[in-house]
Amino acid sequence: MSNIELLSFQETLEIPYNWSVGYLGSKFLAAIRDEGIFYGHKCPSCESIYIPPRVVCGPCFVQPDEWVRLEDTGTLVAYSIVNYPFIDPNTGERRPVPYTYGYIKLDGGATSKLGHFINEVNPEKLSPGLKVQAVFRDKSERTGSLQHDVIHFKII
Amino acid sequence: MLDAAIIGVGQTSYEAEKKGYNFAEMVYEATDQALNDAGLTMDDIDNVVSVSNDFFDGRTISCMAVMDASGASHNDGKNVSTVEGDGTFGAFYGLMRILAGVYKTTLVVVHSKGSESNPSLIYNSMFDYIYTKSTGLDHISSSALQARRYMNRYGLGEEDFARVAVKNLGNAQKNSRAHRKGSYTVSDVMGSTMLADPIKELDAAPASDGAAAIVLGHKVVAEKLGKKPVWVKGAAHCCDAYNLGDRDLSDVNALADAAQRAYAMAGIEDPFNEIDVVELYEQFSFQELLYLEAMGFCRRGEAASLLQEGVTALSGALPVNPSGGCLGAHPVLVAGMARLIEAVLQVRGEAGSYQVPGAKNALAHGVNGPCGQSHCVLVVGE
Amino acid sequence: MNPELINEALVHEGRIRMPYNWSVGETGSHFFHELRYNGQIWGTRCNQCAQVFMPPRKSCPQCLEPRTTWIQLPPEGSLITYTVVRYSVPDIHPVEAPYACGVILLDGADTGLVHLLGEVDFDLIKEGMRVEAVLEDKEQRKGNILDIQYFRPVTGR
Amino acid sequence: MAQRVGVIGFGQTYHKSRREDVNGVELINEAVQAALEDSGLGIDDVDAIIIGNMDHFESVNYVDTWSVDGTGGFMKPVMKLTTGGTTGSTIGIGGYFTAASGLFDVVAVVGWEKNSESDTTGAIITCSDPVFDRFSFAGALPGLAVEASVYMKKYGVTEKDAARVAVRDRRHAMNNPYAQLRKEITEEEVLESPMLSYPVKLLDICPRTDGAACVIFAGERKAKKLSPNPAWVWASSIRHSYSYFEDIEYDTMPTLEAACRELFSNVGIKEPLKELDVVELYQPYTFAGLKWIESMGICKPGEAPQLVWDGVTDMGGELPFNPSGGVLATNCIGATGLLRIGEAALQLQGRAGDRQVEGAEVALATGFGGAFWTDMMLLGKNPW
Repeated sequence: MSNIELLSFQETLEIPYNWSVGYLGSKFLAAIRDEGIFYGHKCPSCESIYIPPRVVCGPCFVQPDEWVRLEDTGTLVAYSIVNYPFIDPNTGERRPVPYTYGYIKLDGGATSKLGHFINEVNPEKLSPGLKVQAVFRDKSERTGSLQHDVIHFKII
Repeated sequence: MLDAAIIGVGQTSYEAEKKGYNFAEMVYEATDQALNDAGLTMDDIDNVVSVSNDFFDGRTISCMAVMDASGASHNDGKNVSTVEGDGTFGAFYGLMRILAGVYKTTLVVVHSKGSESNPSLIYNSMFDYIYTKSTGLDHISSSALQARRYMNRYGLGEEDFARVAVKNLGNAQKNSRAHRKGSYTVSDVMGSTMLADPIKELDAAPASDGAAAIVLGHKVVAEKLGKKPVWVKGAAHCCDAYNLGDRDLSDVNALADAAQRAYAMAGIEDPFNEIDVVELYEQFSFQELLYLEAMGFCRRGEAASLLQEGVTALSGALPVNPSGGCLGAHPVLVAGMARLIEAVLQVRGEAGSYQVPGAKNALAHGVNGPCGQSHCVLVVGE
Repeated sequence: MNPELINEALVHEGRIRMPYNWSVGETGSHFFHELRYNGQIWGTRCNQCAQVFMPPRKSCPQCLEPRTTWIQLPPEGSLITYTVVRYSVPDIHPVEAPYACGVILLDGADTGLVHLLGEVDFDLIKEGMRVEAVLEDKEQRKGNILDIQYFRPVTGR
Repeated sequence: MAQRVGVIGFGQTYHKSRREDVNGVELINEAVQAALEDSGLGIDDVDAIIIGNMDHFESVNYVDTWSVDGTGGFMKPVMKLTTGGTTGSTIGIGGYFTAASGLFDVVAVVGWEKNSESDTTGAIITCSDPVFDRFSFAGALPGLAVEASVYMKKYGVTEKDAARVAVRDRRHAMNNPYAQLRKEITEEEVLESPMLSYPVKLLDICPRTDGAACVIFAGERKAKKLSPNPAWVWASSIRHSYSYFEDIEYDTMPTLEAACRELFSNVGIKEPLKELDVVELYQPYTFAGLKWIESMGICKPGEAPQLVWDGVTDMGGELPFNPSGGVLATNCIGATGLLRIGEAALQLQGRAGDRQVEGAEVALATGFGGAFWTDMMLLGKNPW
């Protein structure tokens, strides 16, 4: 029993999913796709304006009932320059780095933040509080995907 | 009897594909219903148990999707935990939190969407990656091994199983939430596509989408708060050996153990005569017979005769799955909770066109793992 | 709910695709070593309850006794149960459907092994039938459970 | 009938970056065997089992049923709980409720992970929302880095202050024979270690580990018979608020604050620095060892660095943190929170060996995970 090779089994597993965006998220993404507009979802109780929209305001347990048009500009609240290697579970391959993703508070009253790419990986040029703006893909190419239809946010 | 009651229930409809709804939207619908049913608001709930499966949801920490929708984020947050397993296990954990004397009102929510992936791949992931996974087993082929063993041991025929499907799909016609239903004949079932001998398409539960929720209340609040408390009289769960070859698949010892302990707790000595209606988890038609025997409603190998004699029909002495059971709708995880909710509705007398007249005690059952490895049994009553 | 909002239901198509690297452990590695290089099948016997487990276990799965003894098992046994898989899921199926699989109780073992059945007429498979392991050619073996290609009916004896 | 609950046994594996010699089930079994031996029980004495891990680290579905050969769950009630990084603490709290319910007396709680079997960051990314987050989310580190940046800016805290926390915990780990990283480090080494995501460097964060832990809880009916000195569970609290990472407020730690408010008020603790004797904090990175202890009310906002530099949280200090070396030394994720509970119990039982805090009577164990979620369990030498 001694001196045998300790085995390990290597396998790449793949399970496909068709995640429902939901009726609220669909409206949000369709507005980006069709109009290039971000809509926030407002809680009538605490008046928080959520992105993405949600079926119920967590703290109030009241359903948001108003859609609020937000700007395509906003403030970079937090960001991270990702520069370490890891496997992207969307592909099973290494995700290309470096890239920067940020949490953006959209102008027009958003309470929660939107997460997306920022087209800058130089730490010298990034700081919290920067103004950023969404760069949309050409309307004819938009598909109703946040990742695809908004290419990234750029610093303005 | 335990010091806890189910005081509110809610279910979405169960469908092949709830394409317009994400997990949070389904869970909110069920939660809202359960609160309304109990006559409570989220302010009255002091803790939450969510139930979900990371593989079916395609998300590690799948509970994250429903923390707002279940009220776990309400005010500055509620004490919440997450069970990964059948909804009955979530109910069991919720029950323990109440019996521990720490909480008074537990909301238990459960969701699943069979439509969003390929169940065979997900079930294959429950088989051990060293000796078994690569032989390609999934829920259907593994259950077929169990069905064949059961047939051979007791001399049963495929028609015996088909009759379960006929009964349950027929019962499901009366249940507006059911997903698959219809007036089928034994020959319809026998003639449906063979999947893995002896299991045919109509012997197998469909993959469904849906969510469900219950509110459990401690005795000290249940009588005050709940409009119609249904008491948990007995509850137990048990897990058998993992490897299929470690078990005689026709024994289902874990279910027998869980049922006996639940009966003992409920003071039930003669389940056939003391339980008025059974809602059990039959992912495949044959399991209804196998599980009824394991739960002690008849002797081993005799459930097929009960069925044939009409004893388990809606109008029989022991109606089994009057709602249509899992063959009528099978959102994984939710399906066991649905059994519990149907049992509660029966005891309340609110099961509508599939009400079992005068039902006082009902049994609900849920399952985890391959070929019914782990079972949870709850006896509820007036 | 607010059905008027359901103007369309978007679906996000994706996947989880991840490489895994599972440790087999000493016990399993020993089993596959014997299978691959010596063409032998070994189980473990619990030193306490004396049950012989197939597949082998490092400790007894029932009484948790940590001491076990390796027992060589013959490549032959009887079929406990079986099915013929007639639907196709290429991502997980080791061979093209229809194919048969079953639980095989090797002689001398107390627990059965799930494996494929081959060289068999589907209509003639019977519970209790005698079967024997058909191994891959030695040079084709990889050190996993599919080094046993399948079990086939024992004939001519 | 409800009953009080004590910890009567604790077992863990030796922790390594990869355990090639055992598979997951065998790893689990090592911890279970160790806990049974520690408590002088056989598997037949165990009434119920709770197990937890994070599914996508090993890609095993239905771990509760898959693991029975290791847990000893054959013909016993087995339940799986899982909540991400908080899993270990969640199952510990689950074990407490299971025994407290009176339905069971002896409960074995098993947390485990074989983090070497997948890409940890890749697997963690699968916890993000597949529609809105997953394309950009990059695991646990960036969120922590943002939290650290905000905290540094707000109070003028330095990277060196954080490095002091790593030096402390790695020094403490020298006393723990089970810890994975047993090598002392200096502040300079932390500061010079590779920058991963500003301001967080390699030696500021936890490792990834193959390991398992088992804690045995017993209800009062049996606890006193089975153990000369159970460590008693006083109370627990959990906050898993937020559904989206974008909702997290990084300048405060609302789940930790809320969980502490509830926990401390339930047992009447007003001055945690004075009233607690030892804390096993689920501290995934160094800055948490500063900012979060402020959120817990151990000191005032901005004062944690001074407290830590003064040695208050060192072994021998007024309130030692992480005598085991904590998460910075060992991080088998599904077991990490449970290790905190097991270590807290050892302290109260006076069985912590070289890492014993003299005279410990009240111990706090915490869990962290999900979207900045918090679990807490408070234990005492005497029943509450």
